[in-house]
Amino acid sequence: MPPVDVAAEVTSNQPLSADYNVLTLAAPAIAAAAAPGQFVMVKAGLGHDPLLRRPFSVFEVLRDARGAPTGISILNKRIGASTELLYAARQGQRLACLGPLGQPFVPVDPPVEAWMVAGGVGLAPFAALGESLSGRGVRATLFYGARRAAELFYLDFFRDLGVELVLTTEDGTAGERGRITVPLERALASRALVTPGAPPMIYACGPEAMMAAAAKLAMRYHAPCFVSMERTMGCGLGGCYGCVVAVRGPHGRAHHVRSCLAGPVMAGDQILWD
Amino acid sequence: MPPVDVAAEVTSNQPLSADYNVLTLAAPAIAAAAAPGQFVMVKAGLGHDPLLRRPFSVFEVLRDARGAPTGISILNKRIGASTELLYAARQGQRLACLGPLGQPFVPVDPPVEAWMVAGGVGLAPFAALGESLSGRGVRATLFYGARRAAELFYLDFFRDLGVELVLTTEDGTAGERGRITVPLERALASRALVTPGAPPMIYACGPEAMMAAAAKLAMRYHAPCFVSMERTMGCGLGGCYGCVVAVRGPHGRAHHVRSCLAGPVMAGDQILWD
Amino acid sequence: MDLSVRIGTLTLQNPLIAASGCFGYGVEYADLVDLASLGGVAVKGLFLEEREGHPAPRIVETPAGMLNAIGLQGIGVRRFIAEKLPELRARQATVIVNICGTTLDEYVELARILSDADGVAALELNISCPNIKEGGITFGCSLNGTFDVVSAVRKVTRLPVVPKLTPNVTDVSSFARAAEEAGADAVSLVNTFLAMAIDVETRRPKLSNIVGGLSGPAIRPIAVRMVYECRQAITIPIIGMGGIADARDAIEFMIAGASAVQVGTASFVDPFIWPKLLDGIRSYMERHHVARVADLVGTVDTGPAAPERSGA
Amino acid sequence: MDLSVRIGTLTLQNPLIAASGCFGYGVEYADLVDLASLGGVAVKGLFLEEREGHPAPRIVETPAGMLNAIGLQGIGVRRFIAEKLPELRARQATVIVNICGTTLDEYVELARILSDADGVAALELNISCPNIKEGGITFGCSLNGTFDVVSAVRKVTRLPVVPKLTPNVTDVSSFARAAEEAGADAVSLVNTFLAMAIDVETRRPKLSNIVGGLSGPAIRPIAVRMVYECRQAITIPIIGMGGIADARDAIEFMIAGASAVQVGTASFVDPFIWPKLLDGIRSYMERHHVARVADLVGTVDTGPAAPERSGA
Ligand SMILES: Cc1cc2nc3c(=O)[nH]c(=O)nc-3n(C[C@H](O)[C@H](O)[C@H](O)COP(=O)(O)OP(=O)(O)OC[C@H]3O[C@@H](n4cnc5c(N)ncnc54)[C@H](O)[C@@H]3O)c2cc1C
Ligand SMILES: Cc1cc2nc3c(=O)[nH]c(=O)nc-3n(C[C@H](O)[C@H](O)[C@H](O)COP(=O)(O)OP(=O)(O)OC[C@H]3O[C@@H](n4cnc5c(N)ncnc54)[C@H](O)[C@@H]3O)c2cc1C
Ligand SMILES: Cc1cc2nc3c(=O)[nH]c(=O)nc-3n(C[C@H](O)[C@H](O)[C@H](O)COP(=O)(O)O)c2cc1C
Ligand SMILES: Cc1cc2nc3c(=O)[nH]c(=O)nc-3n(C[C@H](O)[C@H](O)[C@H](O)COP(=O)(O)O)c2cc1C
Ligand code: FES
Ligand code: FES
Repeated sequence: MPPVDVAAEVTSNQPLSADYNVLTLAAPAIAAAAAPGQFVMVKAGLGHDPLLRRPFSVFEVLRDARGAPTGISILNKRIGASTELLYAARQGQRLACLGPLGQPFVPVDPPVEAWMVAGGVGLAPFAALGESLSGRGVRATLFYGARRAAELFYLDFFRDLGVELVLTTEDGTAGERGRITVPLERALASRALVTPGAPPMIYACGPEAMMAAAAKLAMRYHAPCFVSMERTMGCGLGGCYGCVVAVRGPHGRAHHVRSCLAGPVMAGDQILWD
Repeated sequence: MPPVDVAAEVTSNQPLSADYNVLTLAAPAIAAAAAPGQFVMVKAGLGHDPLLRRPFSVFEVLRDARGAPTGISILNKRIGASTELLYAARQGQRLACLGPLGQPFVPVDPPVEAWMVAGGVGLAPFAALGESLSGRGVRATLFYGARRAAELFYLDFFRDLGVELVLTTEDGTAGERGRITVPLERALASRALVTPGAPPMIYACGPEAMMAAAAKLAMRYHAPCFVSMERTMGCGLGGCYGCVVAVRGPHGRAHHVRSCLAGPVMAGDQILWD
Repeated sequence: MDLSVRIGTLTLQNPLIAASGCFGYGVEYADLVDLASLGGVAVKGLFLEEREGHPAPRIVETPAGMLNAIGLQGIGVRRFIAEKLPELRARQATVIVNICGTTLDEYVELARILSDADGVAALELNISCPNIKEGGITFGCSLNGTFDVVSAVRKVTRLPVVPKLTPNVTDVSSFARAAEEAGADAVSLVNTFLAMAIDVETRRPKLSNIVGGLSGPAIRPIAVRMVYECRQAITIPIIGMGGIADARDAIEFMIAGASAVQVGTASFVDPFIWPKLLDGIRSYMERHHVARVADLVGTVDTGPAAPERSGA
Repeated sequence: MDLSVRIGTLTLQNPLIAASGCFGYGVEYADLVDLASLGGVAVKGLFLEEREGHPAPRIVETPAGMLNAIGLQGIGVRRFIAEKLPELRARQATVIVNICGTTLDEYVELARILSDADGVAALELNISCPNIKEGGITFGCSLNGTFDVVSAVRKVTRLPVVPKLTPNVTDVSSFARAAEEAGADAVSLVNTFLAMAIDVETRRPKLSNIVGGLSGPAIRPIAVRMVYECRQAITIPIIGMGGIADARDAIEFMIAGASAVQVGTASFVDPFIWPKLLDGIRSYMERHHVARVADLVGTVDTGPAAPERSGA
């Protein structure tokens, strides 16, 4: 189905911290079509400043009492002009929202296990993915790192889905102190000892350095790995060639692919991490 | 007192029609200093589009129960980007508001009568002026023209002040059909017959053609006349020279004066109407 | 109501063209936009060969505009003809191919190859890409270069030839004149403005290519002025662009002197902009009793009203 | 923390200058802004004689920018010296006088008169006003003209001479070089971009003068690029401007190569912007351990990171 553009009503705006909030948007058509890992392009503000839409992962797919899709939510982190406006969005306001766009995560089925690796706002695609995995009966773990305990969100949501949690914070206020790739590596190593030949599927989203580390660990331990790449996007539709990621090309050369079409979810071992 | 810049909270937004609304702004310092006919420069929206502030007449000076000034209101007519945003402003929002600025109306005292001539949103300076005149015991009349009955606002407000009303609408849905300068001329003519030598003070605000007509009528009947000129303003402070009005210069030549400093209220007989 | 526009021997059904580099090869939008309903589709700039372009970051937003330094990534003319043109033809798109060369010979060869291909309506000569040294900008910034490339291409094709001019010059109208003298059927203007943004935290340019091209509403008033200047200098049609974001903007360009317009950046913000633009133009024409869109072109009224204009 | 900036023999206490034409004669702001706290005040462009300028409308807003065609209304140099300079001196403003002539002789005479006046810190030669034919733009768009006017003024004054360059040229850095060779102490850039807006309902230009100059955030990326280019071409200081609206923007210009900056349009939006800019620069310097603001100038790091930069 081609993406649709909806003047989506903001049905709620839930602040999670001084920088993070969750916006729920009424957009049944997008909700009905969205798969975990896909994104929407949202226009914040009227007028030409800010000008372009911004990409946001589909965080949750919202449903009514009978299970019919009614909208989506996005997990927003305030870092600049558009995310500032979305942080301050008010209920009743309408936001142009185009989607769903891009390649979703490739799902797995039992007995393969799924390990989600999230850094900061990189949690965004994993609420929907976690739900989908739990629906398929896949055993899932969320490795989730943030700066501090107060920036670890939705933990109960994942617990309720039966997702195991491995947490780190930079300041040590929750979980292990340090980077999330440290427990990830430990887990991969110990698993390789215990059940060699049955690697988990790794899904990663977060800062590029984190994803690169996760992808390289996955390669080292022969685990498949998909990452959700973040690039500045002009159009989200393949029109501008602004969002490219360098991948291994046909003849071993670097090749630029548009992450809005070929991604944002891409195989970690295909990317030329620099 | 130099003007002040206030991050004024919108304390209410009262729509009057599909295009007009009244915004009340918490701005005690501006309210305390403002005189009828002065204006404020308001920034609508965040970001750089729209970019510049926009000038608005001080409509009402708001006071608390003990009469202390608490803020001002502006009468806003939606015609473009900024006035659109101000039409949609929400209670609790803050707007940068600089003022009071410019030359106010020169007041009169009894027995001189005051005739205010308003066209459309040109009503804006006359609520405050009407109040001030009524406080001075001046007999006042408001000649007020609009497109249709539904765009004649605040009539009871003026009636309560004891201001006499002469109304016209373009479509004849209230008052006389046609232009407000028609009854104005009639009134000037009949008054000149009845009480020659005691002309009223004429204050005019509205479309430039209306003000030019009023100023010329005033000259013909030897009545003093002040008009509130409308020019696109860059700064409101004399910095940009964007807002000039051509007046009779020292040697009979055209001279450009900045309407933000020398106006917006200017003597009608000094202006070179084209 | 007649919305048609003539560019040399070509008649566009309406004046709205998707701007080169802002609409992929057109096929990306085939399921979203009725390609046959557009006046034209200017496809992404093509070299003879495939190119990978610049690394990311390639775009950065600026006030009411954006910078891009894509570096003309592209599949090359042969793959374009084999892989994209058939679908464009099937969708009945009016295809304007934007071509870029390093040398005069490359432009000529591109023009030859595309003239033999089925379904190409016109050639837009990109001699104005600010992002790469080889993208013809050496031609586009020299009057002789502009003249030479246009006349060389003119000799080898019957397709309408439309050089696309750079705004990064002192007097764009002299370039329009050189293009006209060399036999161009129309000129396109403007390409993007050479510009730059620096991340003050890292002190590094925000684009991998250091500099890039500014497009979007920010540049519209400069582009309108250039169209107005060129309208007075040449008689061939002008395809105007630069920051058009609604029907009023498109009409502004036409009144300034553009026979047709291209829309780029604004179609990123709203990919469904095309029918809105067309409706807006139609209702403007109704409201103002304009029977043919061509009757709007260059009608800006600079007449009386400003006695002191020369600066008293 | 050292915020001082050297322009020839002149030391500004900080890099923030009110841009010419955007701050009246300075005295208009004397009760709002502590004039002594600014690095400098560039007053409105002055001719020898009084001028009435263009009729209204003189300004029109555009996306993230504005057009102006004031037409250099002004009181002339003698009234300026008699009526404005004393107050500026009393307020301890560092006064940069922006001068405009129709002929070379006029620039020379203006420079002579102002060199004899008490309280003038520097001369900014406006050879770039896009709004009037006589405003020196004929000098500013020709390399010889630029060289001639700068060297003529240089001969008659000991004040720092700062020609203000137009961005409406193909290669601004060649003009910066011409200015340097002619003995300029610094160059200012950019003046506004020649631009235009049309009211589609009336089909008339929105400015009485038809065309005007574009300023404001819209132009910032182009202006930053020009500062960056000039920094590589000359060794004298650059005073950068064009769309600066906050401390980050000001720092961006300095990193690109500007020793000092001017702010115009943004001071219309926020007349109280000056202390905010200064605080922002100070806290940036603290955060980044920059002891002297001069250490920021031209430090843009275009180093490694972009292997495919030349356009593979
Ligand atoms: C597929 C995809 C999904 C995303 N999902 C989410 C999500 O669910 N929640 C969320 O909060 N964010 C998400 N993002 C990131 C989000 O799009 C950016 O945070 C947003 O564009 C910033 O806009 P802004 O106007 O607030 O900041 P800007 O003012 O545009 O930028 C602020 C600063 O951040 C830098 N910057 C902006 N965008 C990017 C970028 N994409 N990559 C690197 N640096 C950048 C700018 O250069 C600037 O320095 C996603 C991005 C992509 C590509
Ligand atoms: C001293 C003064 C007091 C004012 N008081 C009020 C008031 O109390 N209430 C009120 O509603 N308005 C008032 N105005 C007018 C108000 O400032 C304009 O309506 C406003 O600037 C329009 O902004 P916008 O962004 O909505 O429209 P824009 O998008 O800026 O403009 C929309 C259209 O209107 C034209 N336009 C904009 N401003 C003007 C102007 N000043 N003169 C002529 N044409 C213009 C534009 O060219 C454009 O075609 C006053 C103006 C002045 C100078
Ligand atoms: C991302 C991007 C890529 C572009 N690529 C090309 C191109 O390949 N060839 C070309 O002639 N112009 C190219 N342009 C310029 C546009 O066609 C157009 O001239 C310019 O963007 C101004 O129009 P706009 O403001 O509507 O975008 C590109 C512009 C953008 C934004
Ligand atoms: C209303 C207005 C008047 C101006 N007048 C002059 C002038 O007299 N002399 C001059 O050199 N520049 C003049 N300029 C240009 C500014 O000094 C400055 O170069 C330009 O506006 C870019 O800076 P900004 O974007 O911060 O405004 C004027 C600009 C504006 C907006
Ligand atoms: S965002 Fe435009 S091509 Fe991907
Ligand atoms: S509005 Fe700037 S001088 Fe009057």
